[in-house]
Amino acid sequence: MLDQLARQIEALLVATESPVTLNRICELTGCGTESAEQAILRIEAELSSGGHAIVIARLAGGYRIVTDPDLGFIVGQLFEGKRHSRLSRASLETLAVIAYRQPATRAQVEAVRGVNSDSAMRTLLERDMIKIAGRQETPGRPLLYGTTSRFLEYFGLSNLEHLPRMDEMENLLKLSAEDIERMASELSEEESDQII
Amino acid sequence: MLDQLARQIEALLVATESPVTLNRICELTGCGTESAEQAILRIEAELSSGGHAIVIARLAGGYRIVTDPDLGFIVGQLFEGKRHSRLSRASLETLAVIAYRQPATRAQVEAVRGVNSDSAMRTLLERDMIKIAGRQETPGRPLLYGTTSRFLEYFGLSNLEHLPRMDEMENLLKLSAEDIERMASELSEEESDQII
Amino acid sequence: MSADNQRACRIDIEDFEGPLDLLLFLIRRDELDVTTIHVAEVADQYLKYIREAEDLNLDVAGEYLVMAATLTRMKSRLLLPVERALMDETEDPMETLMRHLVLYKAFKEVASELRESESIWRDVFAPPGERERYKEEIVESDPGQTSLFDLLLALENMTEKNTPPPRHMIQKPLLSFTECVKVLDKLLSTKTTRDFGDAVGENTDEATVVSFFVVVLELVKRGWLTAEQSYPFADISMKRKEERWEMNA
Repeated sequence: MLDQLARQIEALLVATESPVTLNRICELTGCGTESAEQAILRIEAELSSGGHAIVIARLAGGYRIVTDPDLGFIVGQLFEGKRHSRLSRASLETLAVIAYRQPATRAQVEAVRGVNSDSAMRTLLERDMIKIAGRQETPGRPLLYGTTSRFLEYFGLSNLEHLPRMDEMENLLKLSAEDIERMASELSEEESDQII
Repeated sequence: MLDQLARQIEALLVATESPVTLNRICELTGCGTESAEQAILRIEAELSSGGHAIVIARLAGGYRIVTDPDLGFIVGQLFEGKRHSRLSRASLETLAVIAYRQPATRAQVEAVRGVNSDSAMRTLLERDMIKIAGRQETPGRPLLYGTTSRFLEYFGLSNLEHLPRMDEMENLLKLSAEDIERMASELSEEESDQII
Repeated sequence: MSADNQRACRIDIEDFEGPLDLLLFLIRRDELDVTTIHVAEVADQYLKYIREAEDLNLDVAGEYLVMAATLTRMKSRLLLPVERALMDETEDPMETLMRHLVLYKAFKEVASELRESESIWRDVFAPPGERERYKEEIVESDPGQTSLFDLLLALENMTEKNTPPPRHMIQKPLLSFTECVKVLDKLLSTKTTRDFGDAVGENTDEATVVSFFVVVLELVKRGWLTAEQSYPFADISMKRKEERWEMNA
């Protein structure tokens, strides 16, 4: 039987439109961080012992209640035709490079992938997976891209550190940093040649 | 402990965007009307014995799961606070016009948008996205508006030069990401000349 | 046709995400290790594949041809001892290519892990949120979550606005105030709450709905009845205020 604090938090996690951070939970319920965390565990225990169809997901730096993935085959029917298609392989690769390398320019993405990534990046912008995150202060001042919190939610990630194989990828990127920069700058030169 | 049918129905009622009718529940889960009704009762019993913060609401000929109205005082707070709200389409349009034409008068904004922009401008002022930037020395001396540093922060821009060029705006979305970048990089020198 | 040729023909250039992807495929197919492959061997395989794709009149993208040129150059350098000696001073292009392949392979693997997460999380559904119960006009988002792209979309929407709105003509005559009140009087005489849909009945044509809607609004304004809606687009439930109604109807 849930206590009042747990009830309040459960309500927040159901009613919210995007993951709620622990800080916000504390702010809204007036409790401390530790009490909130423990209440979340109590909610989880109660949901699971009751055999409920919902679970607490840790997403994009916060919490929200979602339906159990096991029931996707039933719930998915409600949204038939409205659901986005899966991301293409090109989009996934592009997204992976931006996610680990961010902020990244288009030339850097193309340097790593070895192919034009124009339409993949456009799809990712349209689907709110990446956003413009400024400009690189190099000749041509190319736009920089980073991932969004929608990206984290879409892949069930609680934050960027939870990307698969973060350490391995960071090391690899460090090792290849020079190569990427060189290839990227070659690419941008080629492009400006084409434009002229 | 909920059985499989009850779990399926619970998931449907949580995820749905509008009340689900009994017929639709039966259609989606493949069960009969009576079984569905009984399963709904079992969900209610389980939710209430667990002391959960959600209830099944019978609305407009259908069912959906919502937070217990008793917790409205907590849940309502989630949607308060203008600081956290997303800009409406009207506000975004108004902001876009001011960002590019600044300093701009309200009449100029309305000329571009073709509709009264009074309340959108008030919202933007309240939210510190625009500020009064002087008066135009024409009859009536109308107020001039410009964007704030809060505006830059909100859109993840480091300065106004990062906005793509106005005369390219209309075609922008029809173009490729590559084109957008190329054009955007030409921005900085000409931008300031265009402002009257 | 040799066995090698047949093997090459079965793979379609459309299946690859670029020359690096194709190279990785060829290396894996021949069970070679990325770090110890022989340039000549891989180059031969790659060039053979590209040639066959071209023979089949497949559209081979520029990137594939650039890689073919690079591999050919590497291979020819290997055959020339002088050039090789010169090359030792600068960086070995083969090594650079190998590093690139290792890097790309890692991203490819990560992308397929993301694919797995995608398929799990696509089956997860969040409740739609209860803003409409508490506040209707504002949609929540944190700073930074509205992108430049949203701003561009807003501008795009303005250009859409320049197209004239479609004109709707209501063909049927509207019902009179008295007619509507008569129907409502009968419907609400039971003193219980009734839905707007009940008043309109089967006549869901625009004229009838509009007539009743205007009359209901007018009666609410006059205080003859109360009307409630549990959420946007829900049916409107109406109840008459006995004193005012009896007095006026």
